[in-house]
Amino acid sequence: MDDLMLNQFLLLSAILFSAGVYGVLAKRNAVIVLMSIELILNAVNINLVAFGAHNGTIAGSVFALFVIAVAAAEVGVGLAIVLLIYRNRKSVDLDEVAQMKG
Amino acid sequence: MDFIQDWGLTAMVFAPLAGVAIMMLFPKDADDTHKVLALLTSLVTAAIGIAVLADFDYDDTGSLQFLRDNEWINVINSRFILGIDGLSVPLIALTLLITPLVIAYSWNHFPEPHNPKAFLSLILVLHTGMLGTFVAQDLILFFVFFEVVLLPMYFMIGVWGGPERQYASIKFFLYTLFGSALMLLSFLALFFLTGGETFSMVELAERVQGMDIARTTQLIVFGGMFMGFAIKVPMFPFHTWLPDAHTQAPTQGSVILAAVLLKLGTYGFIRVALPILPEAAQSWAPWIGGLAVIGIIYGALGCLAQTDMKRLIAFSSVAHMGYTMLGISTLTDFGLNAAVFGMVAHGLITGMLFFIAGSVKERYHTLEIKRLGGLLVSAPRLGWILGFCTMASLGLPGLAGFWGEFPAILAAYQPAEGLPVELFRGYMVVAAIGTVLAAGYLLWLYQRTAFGTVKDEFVDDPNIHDVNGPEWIAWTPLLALILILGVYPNLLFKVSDGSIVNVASQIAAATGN
Amino acid sequence: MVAQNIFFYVIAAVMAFSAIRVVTVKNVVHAAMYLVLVLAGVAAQYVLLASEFLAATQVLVYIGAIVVLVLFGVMLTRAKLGEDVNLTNDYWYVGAFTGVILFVLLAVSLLDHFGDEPLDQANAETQIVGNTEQVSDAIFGTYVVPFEAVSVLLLAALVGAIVLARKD
Amino acid sequence: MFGAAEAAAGAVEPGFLLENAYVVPLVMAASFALTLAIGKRLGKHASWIGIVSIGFCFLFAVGVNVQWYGYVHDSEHAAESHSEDSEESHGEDTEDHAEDEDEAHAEDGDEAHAEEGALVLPAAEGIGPMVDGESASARGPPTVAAVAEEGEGGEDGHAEYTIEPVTKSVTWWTNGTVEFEVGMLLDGMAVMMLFVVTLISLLVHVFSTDYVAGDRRYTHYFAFLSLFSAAMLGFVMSQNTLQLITLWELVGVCSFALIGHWWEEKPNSDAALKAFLTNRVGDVGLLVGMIILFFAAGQTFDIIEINTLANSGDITHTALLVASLCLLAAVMSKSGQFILHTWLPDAMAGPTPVSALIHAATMVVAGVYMVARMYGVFWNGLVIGGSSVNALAVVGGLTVLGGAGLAFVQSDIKKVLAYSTVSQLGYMVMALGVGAWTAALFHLFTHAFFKAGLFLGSGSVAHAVHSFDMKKDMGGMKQFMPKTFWTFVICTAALIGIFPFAGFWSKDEILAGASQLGGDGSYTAFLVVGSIGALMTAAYMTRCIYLTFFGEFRGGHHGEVSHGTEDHPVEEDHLAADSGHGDDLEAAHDPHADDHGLPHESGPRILVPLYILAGLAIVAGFANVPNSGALSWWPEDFALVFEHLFEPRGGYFPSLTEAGPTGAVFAHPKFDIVIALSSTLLGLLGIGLAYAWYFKGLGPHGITRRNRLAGVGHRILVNKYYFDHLYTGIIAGGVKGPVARATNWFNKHILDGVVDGVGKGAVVGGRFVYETIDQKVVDGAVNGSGYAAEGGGQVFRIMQTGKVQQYGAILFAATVVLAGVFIVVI
Repeated sequence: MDDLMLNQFLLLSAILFSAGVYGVLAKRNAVIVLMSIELILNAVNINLVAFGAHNGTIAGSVFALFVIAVAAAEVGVGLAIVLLIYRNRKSVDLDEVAQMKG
Repeated sequence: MDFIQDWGLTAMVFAPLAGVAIMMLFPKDADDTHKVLALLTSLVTAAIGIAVLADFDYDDTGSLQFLRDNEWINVINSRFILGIDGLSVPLIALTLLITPLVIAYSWNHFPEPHNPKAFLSLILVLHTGMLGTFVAQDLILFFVFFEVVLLPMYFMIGVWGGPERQYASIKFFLYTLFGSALMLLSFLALFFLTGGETFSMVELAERVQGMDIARTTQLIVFGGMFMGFAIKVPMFPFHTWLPDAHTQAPTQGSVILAAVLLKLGTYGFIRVALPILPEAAQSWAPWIGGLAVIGIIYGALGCLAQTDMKRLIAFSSVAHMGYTMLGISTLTDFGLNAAVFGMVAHGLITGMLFFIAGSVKERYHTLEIKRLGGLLVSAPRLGWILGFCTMASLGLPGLAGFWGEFPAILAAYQPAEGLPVELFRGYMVVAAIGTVLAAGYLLWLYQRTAFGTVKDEFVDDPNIHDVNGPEWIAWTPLLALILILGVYPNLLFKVSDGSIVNVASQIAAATGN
Repeated sequence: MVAQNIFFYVIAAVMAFSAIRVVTVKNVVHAAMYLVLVLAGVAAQYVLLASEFLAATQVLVYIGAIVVLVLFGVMLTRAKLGEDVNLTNDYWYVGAFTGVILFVLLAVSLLDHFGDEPLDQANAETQIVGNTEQVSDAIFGTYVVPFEAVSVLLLAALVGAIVLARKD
Repeated sequence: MFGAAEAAAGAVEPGFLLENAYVVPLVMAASFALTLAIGKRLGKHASWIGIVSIGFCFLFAVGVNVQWYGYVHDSEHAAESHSEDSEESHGEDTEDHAEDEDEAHAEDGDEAHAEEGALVLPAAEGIGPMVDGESASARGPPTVAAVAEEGEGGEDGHAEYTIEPVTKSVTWWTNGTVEFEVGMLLDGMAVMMLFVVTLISLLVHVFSTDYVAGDRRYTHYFAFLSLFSAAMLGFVMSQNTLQLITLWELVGVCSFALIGHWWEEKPNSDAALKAFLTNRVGDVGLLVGMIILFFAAGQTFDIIEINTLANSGDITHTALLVASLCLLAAVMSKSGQFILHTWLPDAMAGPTPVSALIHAATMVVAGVYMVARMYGVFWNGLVIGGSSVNALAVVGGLTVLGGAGLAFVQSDIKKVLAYSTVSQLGYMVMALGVGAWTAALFHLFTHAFFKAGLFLGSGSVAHAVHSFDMKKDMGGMKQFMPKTFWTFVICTAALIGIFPFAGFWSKDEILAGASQLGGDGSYTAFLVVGSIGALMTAAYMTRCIYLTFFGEFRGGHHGEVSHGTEDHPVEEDHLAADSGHGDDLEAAHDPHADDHGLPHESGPRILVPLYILAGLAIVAGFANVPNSGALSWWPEDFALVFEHLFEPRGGYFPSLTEAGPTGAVFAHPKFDIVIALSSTLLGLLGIGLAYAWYFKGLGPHGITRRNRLAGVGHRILVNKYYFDHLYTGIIAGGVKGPVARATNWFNKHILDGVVDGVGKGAVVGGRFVYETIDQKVVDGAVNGSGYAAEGGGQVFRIMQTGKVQQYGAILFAATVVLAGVFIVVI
């Protein structure tokens, strides 16, 4: 228990990641799905930084930064889409979004 | 011939893709241009192939020739390795032969919704996939080519197929994809088990021998490959996609499917599964043999119950591939040689039978056996050809089919060391009984379609004419080969023997200790 | 080091709990609040990992911008502010199954592979001071091209979001 | 392989024709190809290709026989000179003759022998120019006395020699280190069969030019006759068992094609299918048996080697026993033995000349020939020389009686002959089973002639009355067709075994074998069977002759009756119908078609073959007159020529002098006047009884209606012992019907159901599975068989929800599972 272990960060991120996956797959509210995606991205970020620290390189932090930027963009566009869907169908229930049904 | 030695295989494999690229430049409605282009492409491919095969050293069929080893995907140490030996040569030759014939046959037999550009492009893409599978010597490369054939076939069935085409194509696609996934898993497992340094088949085989991999692990890894290949073959009980796909596919699709695609599975067994994991193969062999003979009997019984000519022929594939798999499961040089011969023979014969079924369908607009009859009266030549192929298919000695069946049955009497002899002898008897059933369903088919008199509804039907030009062009080489290989089987045995003996001795060496 | 460890586990426990709550609560607004907790936790972890610049960015961008955005989204789509029993779809057990198995697999393979490898503290200590500086050097030196790409991406996202959300 | 004598025999030059006999089947194969290729253009001349080819082959075969004679002769002398004086040069035998025990050959030198043969035999046997060559070859070789006295007594003084078979082969295919060859193996029996097959084939070709003239598939008919001849000739010369199997099946196909020659009618194609399938059943045995022998003999198909190893005891008895039992199944199907005989009578649906050639004289004896060819295997495997009753003899015996019984109730003349063939084949198999090898082959030889004669004779009659029904359309034919009648009677006499016709000699030898061989007389039962068979043969043939040639003519109403009657081959309809087409072939044929009033004698192309066959039926028996017992006065030179010439000598045949592994010595029966007389008397008795019954109307007529037991017996016979019912109805019907349907159902519902079920399960788990089962039951109840396609489509439709999340769920779940397996494996 003396030193910080690499694994504790990785396992934490695994929990976040799994929770995020569950959310993406199981939630019918589009906004919550977006939040779940944030969870996943953050899990990845923790991994990146942890490995960066582990290897003593700065690249991990830099890429985490990029991920944050991309996440911001993603949320922006994602919410715009959600809004559009809501405007068209008065609902953000993904179960009703099934135009791809064959 | 340096170019041929170095780049011949690569050129052969990718020539059809180049053809597709050229075809893309022309508009969709230029039907004739596309036909000519496609035929030319396939002929050029065949020409390159012939140049390669002519340069092939037939005295040294046991070793890989025309080896091409380039960097490919460094991250996973997968390399672009091409090479052929006596095992690939017959199948490559078969592929090179079938594709131009199919295109020639297409000349005036386009299934709805027409669109030759797309149809012929798909055939050419298939061509690349099939050739690539037979020359790839790297597992990842092999896998890629193995999967490349899936998509064009899926579209051919799904777009140009019969009334149930969607069901059939999805079933075909998912079924084979499922097998492929497990197969890929096995490939990866092999890669990591051997230290993650190579995907080369030859090297992997050596590494596996040199390492001490737990038996259970080997069995599981072999199991993954087994699923992938067995579904493709297809073996009982993984065959249910086959009748549907065959029945719904357009004639050309059926022919390619029967003639070449099914061989990918059996080829995979001999090329990949057996040499790399001989010990596991030995443990699996009794089960494979058992499924094979069940397939023989089961396929035959299935045939007897069919009312549709094409579906009957499709089911007969299950039985015939059963002989091939029985040959493989014996792990002896006899059995493996028989398997190679069986693959080629089945390709020629069943390909022909599907051609005929297509032509019958075109004339009668039905394949319902009950409604046919008197083919020998209304189209005598077609009837005779059907008779000839029927005889070949039921394994008549003197025609190609026999040499796939008999040595396989023969080999089952004395399987490789370490396999349960009594069990395999039982298989032998069952397989021999299968020949009776084969004769039964094929002759029964022939009797009801060709003998007798023409049914009232088809008397004087102007649609029903005898064999025409494109059909002769497409069929004559196949018919001639069925006869020639049947009379002088050494043409093929001589080629395959070298590499087969290698495989068999590899297995014997690995399982001996 | 013990202190760091204690901090880590406390924060981690909060984060894990919150993360799971994000995807399980029946109220969308509550989910957003839990998400804030998680994101803050992540920022804290960055600090523990000696990346204070990243921690700051995390707080600013995520908590300051993204969560607010999400909350706007919640409001604009008129989600029920109370409990909404219908938040999960019919196949939630597939997702649950996937999530659990995924976690087990990850845990197994991580424990298997990294065992008790320490986070390389020696290196980290040298970087503790001046990490921000290094980050800026890296971004505007080695990674300048990706940085530009990201900025273009952000611009594109901006334009795109406006185009999408604009009422015609 | 053959010990000391090998070198000696090896020095003997086999002669050009012998060495190149392989061209014979090749010529016929070429004839087949040529006929198919250009036959249509030649019209009625298409037959010339076949006739010229088979004529050439016949002459070639005669030449081969002549050279074979010289070869046998040389082999003996070479062996003798070798054994007596190893310094002597082998090719010459001039000096050794003085020391021979054989006094008839005081003159020395080969030319003298040949000359004498050529001079003496035609005179002695009076066969006529057609068979000169054969006669010349069939002459007494020098050591006849020793061989004839050999018997079971095994007197000394017999010079041990071998006749090296003439072989020639090329590589057919290779497998690893094992090479397989294709080639020819000419020994006595092959040479003999060459002669028989080419002769009968030639006669049938000639006969057919008249018989099937105007048929719409004239070309195909002759093409297949050629192909058949090629296959059969190749078969008898097979060098290895693989080649044997190949050609065995090829003759089967030709038989299939020719039985189904008029395939427009369902009964004909049914008969063809039945023949082929029954033979396939037997082929299972053939394949398995030959495979066992292949491995038992150390991976070789070579017939000589297998036989040699079997004789020397190098193959275990168990392997030989199993192999010979398997091969027996093939014999039963090909040679029409009980219980696989049912196809042979049906095969009469083919044209009559085909019946004569294929289903009487040649192809059906392939089974017998195969046993003779692999005699080393059967002899040791079934312990024929020992005292046990073996399967071969039992099957043969059963067939003799079973076939003869059925011949009584047939009204179709060809079916009478077909069952008679079955019965006679039974004799041959029985003879092989009791160890009388030569008797069997000799019977094969004589039977080929007289049975072909009978069939062609029946064809001649049918050609006149356009029907095969003896009861409805024949009767009193003697007055219309005297020439046909007399040839028919001669052949019948040969079949019944009246002295001195051919059948007498061969049947007598079989009966003598049954009584004398097998150690302590354990085969005596088969003597009884054979004798009863002789009695029955005589009776049913008398009935047949009575119905056909005597009494009132019942025909002349052909048009009304022969359509659609069940047992009638409709072949004459074709001929009649085809004659109306007005092609130029009809000139000769038309009179038949028009003139239904009274039948008349057939033309020369039909009669000449009949004469030749009848002549052979008279004289062929003298080819193997025994000179033992009551006939010991018969000159040794002309005694047992057949045996001497055609019986193999060498390690690949059971040894005459040394006991093989089973402890038995191969022996020849001696002539027994009692058996000869009693079998003749039984034959006469049979004729007498039938005469009394049919001609005089004596005896309890109508007993089948009055007596229940007799009625049952009659019904069983009429229903052919219900074998057809068993095979067609129960076995084939069962497999084709319920079993196949069950398999199909299993495929559609269980396997496809599993596939679809898996598809569903992956998507939605339990609830959907429940729904589908629900749906499936409903669907299944509603439209049963169409379910697989429809229901399956439904399932995949459900999966195709269009919901991205669901797709993602599947994707992820699958990936995770895969990764899990992956991790667990690594």
